[in-house]
Amino acid sequence: MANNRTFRGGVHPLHEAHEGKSPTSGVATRDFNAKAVSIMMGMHLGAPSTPCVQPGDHVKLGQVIGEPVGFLGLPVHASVSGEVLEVGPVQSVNNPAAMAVTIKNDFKDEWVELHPLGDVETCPVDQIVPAIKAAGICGMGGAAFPTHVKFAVKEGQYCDTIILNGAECETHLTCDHRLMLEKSGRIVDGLRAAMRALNVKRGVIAIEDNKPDAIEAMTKAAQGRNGVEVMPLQTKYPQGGEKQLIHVVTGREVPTKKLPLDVHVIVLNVGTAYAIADAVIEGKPLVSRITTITGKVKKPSNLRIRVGTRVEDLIAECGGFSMDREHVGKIVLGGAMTGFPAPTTRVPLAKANNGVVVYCAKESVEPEETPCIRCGRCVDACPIGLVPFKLKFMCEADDMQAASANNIMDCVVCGSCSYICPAHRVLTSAFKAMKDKIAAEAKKGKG
Amino acid sequence: MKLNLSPAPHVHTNQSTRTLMRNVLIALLPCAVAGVGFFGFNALMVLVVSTFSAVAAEYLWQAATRQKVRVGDLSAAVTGLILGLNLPATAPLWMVAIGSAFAVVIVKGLFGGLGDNFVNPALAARAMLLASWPQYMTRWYAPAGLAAVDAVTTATPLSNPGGFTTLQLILGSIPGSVGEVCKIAILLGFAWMLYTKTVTWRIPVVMVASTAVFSLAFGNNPLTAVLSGGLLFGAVFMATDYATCPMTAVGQIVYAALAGLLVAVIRKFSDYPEGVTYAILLMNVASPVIDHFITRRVYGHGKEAKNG
Amino acid sequence: MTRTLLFLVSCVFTQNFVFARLLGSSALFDEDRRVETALGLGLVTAVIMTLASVGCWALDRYALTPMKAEYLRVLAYVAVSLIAAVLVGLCLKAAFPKLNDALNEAGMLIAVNCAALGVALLNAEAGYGIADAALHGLFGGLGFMLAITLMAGVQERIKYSHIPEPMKGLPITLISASLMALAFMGFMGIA
Amino acid sequence: MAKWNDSPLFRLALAACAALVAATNAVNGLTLGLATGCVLVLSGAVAALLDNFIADEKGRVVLFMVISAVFAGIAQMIVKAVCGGTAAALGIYLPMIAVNCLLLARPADENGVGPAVSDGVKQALGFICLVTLLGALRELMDVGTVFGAQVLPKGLQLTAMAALPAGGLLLLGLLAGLANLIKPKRSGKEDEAA
Repeated sequence: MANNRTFRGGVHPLHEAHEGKSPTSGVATRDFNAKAVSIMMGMHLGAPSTPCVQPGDHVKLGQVIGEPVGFLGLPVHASVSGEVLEVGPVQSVNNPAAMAVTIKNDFKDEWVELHPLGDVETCPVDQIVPAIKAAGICGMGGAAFPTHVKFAVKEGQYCDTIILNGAECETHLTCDHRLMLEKSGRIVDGLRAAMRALNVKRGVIAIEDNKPDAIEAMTKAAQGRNGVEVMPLQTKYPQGGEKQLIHVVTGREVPTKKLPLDVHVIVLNVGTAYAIADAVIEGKPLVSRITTITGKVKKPSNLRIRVGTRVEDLIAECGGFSMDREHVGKIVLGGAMTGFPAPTTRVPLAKANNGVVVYCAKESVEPEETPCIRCGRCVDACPIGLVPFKLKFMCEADDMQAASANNIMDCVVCGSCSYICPAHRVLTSAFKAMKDKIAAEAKKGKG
Repeated sequence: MKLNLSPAPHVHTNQSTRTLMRNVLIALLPCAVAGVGFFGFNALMVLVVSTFSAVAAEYLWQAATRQKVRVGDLSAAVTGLILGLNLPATAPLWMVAIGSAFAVVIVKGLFGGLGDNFVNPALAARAMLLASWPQYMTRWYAPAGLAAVDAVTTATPLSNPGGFTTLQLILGSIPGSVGEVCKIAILLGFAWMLYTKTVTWRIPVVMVASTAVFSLAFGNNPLTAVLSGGLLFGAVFMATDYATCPMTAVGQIVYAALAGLLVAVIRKFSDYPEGVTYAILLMNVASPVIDHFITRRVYGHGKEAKNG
Repeated sequence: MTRTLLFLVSCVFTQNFVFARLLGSSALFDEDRRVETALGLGLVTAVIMTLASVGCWALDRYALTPMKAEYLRVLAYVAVSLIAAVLVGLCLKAAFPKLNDALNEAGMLIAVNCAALGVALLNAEAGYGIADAALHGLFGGLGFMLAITLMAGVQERIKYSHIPEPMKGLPITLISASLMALAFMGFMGIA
Repeated sequence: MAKWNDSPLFRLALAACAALVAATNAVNGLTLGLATGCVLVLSGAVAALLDNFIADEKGRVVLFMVISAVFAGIAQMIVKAVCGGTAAALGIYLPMIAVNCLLLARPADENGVGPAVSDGVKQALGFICLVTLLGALRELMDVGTVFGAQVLPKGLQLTAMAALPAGGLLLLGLLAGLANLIKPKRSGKEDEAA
């Protein structure tokens, strides 16, 4: 079925290799309970929580081990039952000293006392958002923005559409795909809970048309649920970006420096909706998620892992590297377009890490950056309509005024420009650095 | 196990500057073969000298200014070959070498190398050669296969329209520059570049169409106008030079339309029979202004931002 | 009608005031002039040049020739073009103050007077009547506008080029002007 | 004269650029250079004398322009009388000195006649050399002679482009680049002091 719903720009990474998803898109999810987990306190956007357990304590599955701090704070829960080995800094993906609680798993999976709210269609509406906060739910797509804050609709604002992001436009990742195949009913429950909590009439589940089986499963699950519809979208990266989804599904554009709520839309990842359903129906906190382990591993697979599992345990579970250890070039948490390279294999996974991809040395060699030939491919690829090669010149000249004047702050750091550039110029990370610099400057100016 | 920590994105397109330039070179081959076929050994020497002196000039320039020598990206070879295809087969080889050196060093090198020049190096060099040695640049061979050695000044289709049948115009058995005569070779090259997505269709098609329309308006036969002179070659290989054409699709259409108009005006009113070189040069000069005014709307800006 | 059109093309392209006659070329050397300002300045210069052409023609016709004072011509023409520039400057100050500041910038002031004086002298030399003189002033001014607008665009374009250190600033602008002059030569021979 | 780059080298090149169309051979270059030099020095001196009357900067530029127009008129007559042929060749660029020499001068400084004249002479000499050199080079490349004397073998024409403004601009640009290469460009302020 020809589907022309798409946005301007965008690229097709690894299109010839079915977006690098073929090794795991057909592999059923299986549970994996590691022997020890290190649950970090700063897994969500906002101030890290403060640990409230000491080494030696015995914790139950789902017990609060970190108190929320500040407006964006979220409680952190134990993802396994067992004994707390250590409370201290661990090496995380982008923070060498991330405070974490390490727990030795006693494999009893003894739940702490839970308070479910019952069925999503009948449970009391005003208790849904507090339950979401209590469950420590944040965006699972990669942004890790606390969901209860996203649901905080200020007066004068209203929301008329909730979009579930099932696009999964990143390469290699198939966790959302598997979740939609295996837990389609529970995802729709989560969407309904969110719709009732915010009194929203329309819920749209957007899925890229390279996952026809997921579209079929979700359409069947959405039958008869009022206000829920499934919308297939053309496969193109970054379709799953918040701004692109809102534009394609509702035709609206989020004005610059504004939030989706300003155009009356809220975007949730399907994984987040599933976590909401767990929290409402069974009262369970966010302690586990599906993650895709693929690339140069013997048995690429989708694992339902406990939050805080270390990369080395995941790789061991998938039969270890499929090549000599010395030839491994890079281990990336997330997809190829926005994933973070892991410094060591002892790095624990956070709530928003949706994949571990192992690259061989040849694949991870950075191609040499050659002069820009102004071919305009990056301009065509930019989904936001910026002019990346000019912004790069401004970043090289460290010209902050010119960069802001050319709307660098609107860049969503999706990676399309760096991907498509034939001269292999480093664009996306240069823009990220410049954006952080401008933001820091603005905060310093205001602070 | 030493883990590489280079930032996202971790995959890249397999295209590189080198593959793009190689595709252009491949696209130029048919024209070169046709040119040598029609104009013989001299034409081959012109092409060889122009390509190699361009590459040598770039090598010397980058070495002299202590930059990393990037002759491998074949951009100098493309500039040299395109210039060679733009010259008459009778061109003296010392002049061809000077033209290539001018293109690579003055027009490109002085501005900062690949991508930093604002006019097409081959075109600027051709204009410089025409201004410096007009007598050598307007002597055309009558195409007589490999035997064509004596330089005879015959009229080109532009200077005596109607003197050649349309079939001759298409096949290219007409006097003219080495690369611009055989239209089939040009179209073959254009097809290859479209197939490998090296260039978009916009600029060549709009430019040729606009030339035809304005030629008709000025009372010339549009078909001969399109098939004669350097129009097809210029529109396919020179007007689509990345660094010198506008960035946005609409900008490129305006650029190509105006270029077509200029070709018609120059051919109709000015002394020079061939307007393509100057039309494209002028539009190269105007392209920054086009890019200044015709820009893409950024997502979330402007009045459409609110409710789409 | 086509004679005027050809005259327009000749003044704007073939005998462009900045690239072919190099009158007012000092206007080219302001690196951070925006394209819009260049357009404004160009229009203002066109008006000044037209005023100067008509003024000088009238002065010549009614004052200099009867008094056979050709030697005073240079002084008189400079005075007229200055007056024209000041007059336009005054009404500009009210309407577009920002444009007025750009006009009174060093390089621009000299360029405008240079162009105005140049067109007046050319009119005298070619013995144009009032209509042709005015047209020459106007079309010459449009050519001037096109030249400085294109140069402003080119400056913006090569702002981030990796120009070798000794070539930065004036030398690269001269080379750019030379390439642009080369492009303008395509219209050689029109009228 | 704020933002506009103010180093003497910059002003010299600018004035030479305005004289490019006329200075297509050595003789024209020299004549134009001498005429402009004299007008510059004399106007500078007279302007400095009358300086204390006019306060604001724009007024001073107008004053300078009027004075140089007078001297330019006189210079035109002298050149026409002395060598009519060259005067005809220079065409309107001879009277254009009235405005062009403003490029060379810096009427803004108020420190009396002495420095104004010395600065004027320095700039004038620089201008004469530059324009004559340009004229000679272009003549050499165009017809192979310098000051009319046959240097290159007869009939060998290097490049006809040298006589055109495009060629002149290119030559001047390369010369300016070379000058920067030999004497690395100091910032604007430093030049002011030199």
